[in-house]
Amino acid sequence: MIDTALVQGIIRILLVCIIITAAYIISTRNLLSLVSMYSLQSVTLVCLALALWVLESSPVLLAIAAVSLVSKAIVIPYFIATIQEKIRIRRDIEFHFLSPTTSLLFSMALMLVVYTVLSHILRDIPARDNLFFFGAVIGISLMLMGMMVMLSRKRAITKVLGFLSMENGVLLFGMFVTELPFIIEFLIIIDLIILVLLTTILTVGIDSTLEDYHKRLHRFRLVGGTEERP
Amino acid sequence: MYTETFLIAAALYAAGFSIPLIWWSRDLRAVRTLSLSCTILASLLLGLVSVAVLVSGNVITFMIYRPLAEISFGFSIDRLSGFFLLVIAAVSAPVALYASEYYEHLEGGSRRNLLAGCTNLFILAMVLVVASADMLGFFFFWELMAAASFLLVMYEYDNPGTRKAGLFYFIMTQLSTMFVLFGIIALSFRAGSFRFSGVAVPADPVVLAAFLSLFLGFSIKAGIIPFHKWLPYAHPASPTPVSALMSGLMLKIAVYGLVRFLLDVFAPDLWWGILILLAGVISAVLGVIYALKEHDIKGMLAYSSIENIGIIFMGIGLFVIFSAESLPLLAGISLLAALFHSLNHALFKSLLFLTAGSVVHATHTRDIEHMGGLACHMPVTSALFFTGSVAIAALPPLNGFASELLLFIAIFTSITVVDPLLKVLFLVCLALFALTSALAAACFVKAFGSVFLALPRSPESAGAKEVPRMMLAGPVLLALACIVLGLGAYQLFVLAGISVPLPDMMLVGLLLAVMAALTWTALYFTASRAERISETWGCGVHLQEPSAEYTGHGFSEPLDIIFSSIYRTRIRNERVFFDQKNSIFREGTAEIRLMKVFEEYLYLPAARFSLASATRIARFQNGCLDTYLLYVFITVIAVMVFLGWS
Amino acid sequence: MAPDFVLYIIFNTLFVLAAAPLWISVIKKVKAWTQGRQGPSVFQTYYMVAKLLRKEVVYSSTSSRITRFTPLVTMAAILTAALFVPLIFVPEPAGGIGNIILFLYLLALARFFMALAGLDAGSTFGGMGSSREMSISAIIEPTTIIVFAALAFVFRTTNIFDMFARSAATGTITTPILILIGISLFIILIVETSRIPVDNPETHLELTMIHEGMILEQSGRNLALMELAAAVKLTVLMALLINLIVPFGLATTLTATGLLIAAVLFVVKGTILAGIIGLFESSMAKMRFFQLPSLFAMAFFFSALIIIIEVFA
Amino acid sequence: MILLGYIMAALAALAAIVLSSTHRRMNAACILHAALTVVLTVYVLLFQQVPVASFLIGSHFFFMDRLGLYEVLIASVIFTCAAVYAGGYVESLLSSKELDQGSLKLFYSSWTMLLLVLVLAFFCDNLALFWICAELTTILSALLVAILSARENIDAAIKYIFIASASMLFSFVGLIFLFETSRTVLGTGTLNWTALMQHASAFPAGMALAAFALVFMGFAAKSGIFPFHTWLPEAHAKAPSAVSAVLSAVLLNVGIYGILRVYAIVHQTTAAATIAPLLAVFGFFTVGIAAFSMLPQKNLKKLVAFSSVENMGLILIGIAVSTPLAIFWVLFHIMAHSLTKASLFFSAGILHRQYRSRLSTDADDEIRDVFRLQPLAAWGIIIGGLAITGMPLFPVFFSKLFILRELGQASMPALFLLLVLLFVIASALGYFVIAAFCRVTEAGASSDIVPYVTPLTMKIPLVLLIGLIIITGVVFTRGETAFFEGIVQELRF
Repeated sequence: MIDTALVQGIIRILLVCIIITAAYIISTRNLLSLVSMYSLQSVTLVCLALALWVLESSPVLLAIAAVSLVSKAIVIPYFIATIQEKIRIRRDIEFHFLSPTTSLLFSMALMLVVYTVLSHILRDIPARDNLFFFGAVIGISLMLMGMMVMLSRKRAITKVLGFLSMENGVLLFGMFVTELPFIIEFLIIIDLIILVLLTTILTVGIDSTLEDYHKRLHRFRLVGGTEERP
Repeated sequence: MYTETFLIAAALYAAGFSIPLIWWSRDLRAVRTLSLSCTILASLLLGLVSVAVLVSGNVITFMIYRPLAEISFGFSIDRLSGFFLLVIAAVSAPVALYASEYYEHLEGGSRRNLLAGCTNLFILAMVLVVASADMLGFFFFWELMAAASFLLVMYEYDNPGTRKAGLFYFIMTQLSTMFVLFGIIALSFRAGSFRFSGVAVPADPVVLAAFLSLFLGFSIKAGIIPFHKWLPYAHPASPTPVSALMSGLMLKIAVYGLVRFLLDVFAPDLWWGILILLAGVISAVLGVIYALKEHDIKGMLAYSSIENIGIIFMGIGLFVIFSAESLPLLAGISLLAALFHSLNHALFKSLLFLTAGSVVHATHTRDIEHMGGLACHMPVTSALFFTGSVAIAALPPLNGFASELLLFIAIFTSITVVDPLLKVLFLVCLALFALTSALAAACFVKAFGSVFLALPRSPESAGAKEVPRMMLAGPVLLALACIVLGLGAYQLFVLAGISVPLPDMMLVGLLLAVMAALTWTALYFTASRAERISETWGCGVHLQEPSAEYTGHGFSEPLDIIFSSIYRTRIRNERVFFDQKNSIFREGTAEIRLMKVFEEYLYLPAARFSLASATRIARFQNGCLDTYLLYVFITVIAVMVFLGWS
Repeated sequence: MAPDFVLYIIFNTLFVLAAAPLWISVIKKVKAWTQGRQGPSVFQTYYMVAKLLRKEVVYSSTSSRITRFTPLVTMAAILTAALFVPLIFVPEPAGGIGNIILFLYLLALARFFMALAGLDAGSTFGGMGSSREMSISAIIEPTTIIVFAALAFVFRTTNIFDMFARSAATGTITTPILILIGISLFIILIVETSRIPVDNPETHLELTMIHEGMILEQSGRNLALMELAAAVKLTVLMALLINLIVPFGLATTLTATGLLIAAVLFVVKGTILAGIIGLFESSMAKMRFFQLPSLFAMAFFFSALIIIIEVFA
Repeated sequence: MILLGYIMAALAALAAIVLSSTHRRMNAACILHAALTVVLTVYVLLFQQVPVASFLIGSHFFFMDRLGLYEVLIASVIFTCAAVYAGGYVESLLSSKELDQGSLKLFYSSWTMLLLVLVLAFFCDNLALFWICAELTTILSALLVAILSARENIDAAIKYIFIASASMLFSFVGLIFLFETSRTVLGTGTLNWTALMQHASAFPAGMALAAFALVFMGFAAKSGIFPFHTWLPEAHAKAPSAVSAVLSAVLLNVGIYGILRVYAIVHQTTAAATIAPLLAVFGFFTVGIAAFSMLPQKNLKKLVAFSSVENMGLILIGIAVSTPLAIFWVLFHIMAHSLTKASLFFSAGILHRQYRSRLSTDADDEIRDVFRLQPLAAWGIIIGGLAITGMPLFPVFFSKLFILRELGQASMPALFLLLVLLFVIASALGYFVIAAFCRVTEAGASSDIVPYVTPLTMKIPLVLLIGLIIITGVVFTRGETAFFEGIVQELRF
């Protein structure tokens, strides 16, 4: 079999890769590269699952890897890319609350916090491999970074990507901390796909940022279009 | 036997409530009459039960509904409850009689059915509050009473004044509910259940908090200053029978609550009594001072209610003080005074409200400056209002005097026994009490004088006609009750087996009658009987004009100036000049407005402050998804930090 | 009711009716003397009442039944109140007659009717009189009640009969504090009977008048009743003062000689008091209406002070 | 097998909707489905041994206990009423072109699916499965919110999805924690509630705390707890009123249900001492923010929505107190709130139809002449308002009273604070209703408002619900009490 230490080294590298993709997602303005970066992240996740499978040889991990590859690395990115074509948005320039640099710094701080917190919480769990702990920290951090993407970007479509990256974080965390029954994992993925489908469909209706049409709301009087108020 | 009678009475009220609901869309007089007949019948039965309880001293206890271990609707009618049931019965029957005619003259079509129904619900709720055996039932029906009365106040909802009244009433009611609920819950820990059972430790902070909050709650409901503001808004806005019920009965329910809790639950401290006494005195004096200045006839009566509630609270305060000083005899007299005054006030205030309603009905205005001269047009109403005025001005030999006299006697007697410091307090209270009752007399001279005497001051007033017979029948009963209770006060107490140091008012009345008869006889035989009708002598005035008469405002002007520090007027004076040096006057406006001190310095700032802070807090919801997600994010991090830290 | 008491009622009422008009004239006489005039006869008030009784009554066309009833009710109330203050003979109190608060409120009843009658005709003078009367009576009320409370405190009773009986038993004033109370009572008397400096009973058509303004519309027998009632009220209040401060000679048992002596003594004492009132009035000027509250406040603090001294002493 | 009955009914209704062409038929299918759900639930309650250990796919994924049945009963009753109501309401939406004819099928099939998913969610034994069902309810209900072809609806739906789903992800992390905890304690990991309940007392406190705190955040977002409530007033205000009623009366319960279940587990560990204050703090903030947001509120549906937030806060406080009596009354309050809130939204919906051109989104409502135009809805709002502020004869009175009492037992200052907040809320409601309902056109002036003829299908559910409210407020049967006590016992409080 393959050397455990080597696999662990690979896992470490992959984890760092994931963080790098997340950082890229936070800071990039180009939507198309955002989607492909998400796709890359998912692929990394799949690789991680495979690597873990090598370590633990649990069939569930393999199944997860397969499902994730199909759904997250192929179906969803493709779908989002199609939608993007439809609404003809290429860039998401505006940021809210956090500028890209701040978010990067902030996410580093967050990772530290998550590290402390998790080490505090997981002390009750019988000692696990240091690597697994590291994976859990990365998972939660990925979630929080995804959340930061959601709240700092204005376009709904970017928010969807943020959400997806959060979900990746959950998956990562789940893989490292424990192993859930496959049926659950599978259902979650199904659920996620529906969610993303719906959200992206809804965003089609919104060709501009959410803020913009707040200002224009009064134009959309439902009936009879009364006069506009100054 | 009594239980059944009571239940039948309650069922009749309930029937009176539901009958108009069943035919809610039929604008028929018969429906309302049927509903109000139920009220009258039920009140009669209730009166019987309460008299039986009062005379026999038996306690009627029964349980009607106990769905859960913690929830039970048990009733227990002891003498205290019986007394207040009597008050309710005595007032609601005449008021219903009056209403059966009055409601027909209101606008609103079939909405009047609802009015009649809710009137019944309101009375029923009050009856059940008084009869409830535990705090839970008390609070349940207390809330029901609040809800029913609120609906009644809002009857003329399309009137802008009603809107303000409803708002004030609703918010103050909720405030009262809040305090009462807090008190009840706090007590239920100490007592272990919702029963009215003794909590002996007055020093216990929970008991103390319970007392204070109950006191506040009842004060708000009773209209003690500074929580009185809803009264002068709600009473004028609501239909007359409703004002009569609210002023005559609902305020007494708050009094009942206070007395019930003080008697059965608390072992009061001395300073509790002082607190109640001071609250009473302040309300009494300020109430009557504001009443003097009011020229809305129902508003004036509302302020006068505040005054009378103040007097009742004084009695209760004295009761607590004397109990704490272990002077049981004086305590008994004070409590008796408070209770007796509750009954009396219920009677004469509903009498006054009903007759005032008749006047408003006849003249279509509530402003006493637009009335006048009604004594000739509405002789019976004027006689009834006069009876009420004499009673409320605490003049012998009517009932208002009898109860105030009891209170006077209690204070007079106590001065020889209590501590020096208490003596000084009592003297101050005594002086203010005397002032109150003298001002009340002035107030009702003004009211009766401006409404009924001299020349009519508006065409409506000149064309007023006496109201229909049913609208006289109710007040007549009340007036008779006032007279009987006044003259027979001593005998009634003897009959109830209570010895009080009250003068025999029957004798005084007799003496008055004899003196009047003798004088008349003497005049009949000695004096000239020639009479002539002529114009009023006006010092050479050509023709007497209504506009030249003394108005209500003019009447109270001297007192106005004397109490100017309390009234707080605001003077606005704007002048425009022709030149720049402000020496040639061109035009100007000036206004002297009476400030509503409590409203402007207490209620409105509080409302404004809470609205401003609410607007600030509502900015939290700014409609932007990013912000919302930020909240989530911050919370997540906070929770995580909390988890790592704990 | 004891026959004693019935006798007392008859006797007291007759005596007060007979004696009352005297003091009014006496005061007038004294005032005239001080002004260097001769003044009317001391029986002038009797003549006036007799003459008024023979005159016709004129009612205003705008007046209601209030005007018709008021003289009768006022007279009845004042006479009943007079029963509460034994002038020359103190029987056992019965049925609460003599209650000091009831006494006050009977006077208030009379005032209530008078004030209404003042408003009834719609004349400006009447209205002004009523308004002022009610205002003044309201603000003097705290003083009155404090003084009466002081009396009740000193005598440990709320019944005037008992007070008189106790002071009559000693013959002189029981405590020195009563002198101070007497001064307060005197102020109350001045206010209640509408005398200078509060009111001017002499004038009929000045803006200062109060009591006279209220009864301006009364005429004939009604005016006679009002005047008589005012006189009775004066007498009763004087009797209260006299029998508390200088009670000697007050009869406590029903004997003819005792009564006679008491009656004579009362007339003498009353004349002296009336003289004092006359002198007092002559030496004072009518006060501005809105300065009255400060006068009353003074009276109030004076009375309150008495009680506080008594309480803490 | 009963569960299959529920599923079959839903599928049949779904098929009927897909096949039918008229609005009337789709509506009828929905009504029938909901009514059938009611019947099934009542049948289970009356004739089956509860808890029914269930069995779909032969595993421990589903079961029926009293709490689940109770929630399903509430949900199905509300759905029945709302489906009837929707008949008239959607007709009106169609005629005013607010809803496309084409969306009709989508609307009704999501409606049916929503009920099915809700039923499944309440019958989940497996918490992860419950989580998935809860997620699905979010998606389906967001679809219902977004169904109107207006941007603001989409906006509201997106907010709902993002906030709820993002928070729910944390909730899932919490479930992973729980799973891991059970694995360390039991050897094999499980998320079955019944299994967890059995062994909960052995769980380490730190892990239990972390698991609960994370799970709580997700379900708090579902049930509109501060600061996750932000989606709630907007979604409730924008959605068609039939949907608002369902959102407020049923969907919020999903979150509370989840919190209750998980809390029942951690309640048995020592972590309860830390968690209860945490819950109480969230509860107080929720009530507080609701109170002060209601005060200056000018939009009726938002006001009612904030009132839901307040009630969720109250329920949370009740859970935090966690005495058996408190839980008893929390359960009662859940029902009381659902019924009352649904009736309020029904009334608000009628008013919305009446004043639709004026009652636009964020602008002030211009309600006037309401008693002349819509007397039933006006009375509905008044009665509902009185009911939700806890006036007697209505069920909220007792539940509120006893929750407050139990809270007072724990802390008097907290009780006072809560009472003050409740006072502010009642005042805000009163202020709004008085101000809005007293607005009338002068007798002489002509009003340009055309009365909206409220169809019977919108009136009947309203009247029915008000009747139901009064009955539940006054009548307490022994069976009902025993049932609630059974739930409390199941939850081991």
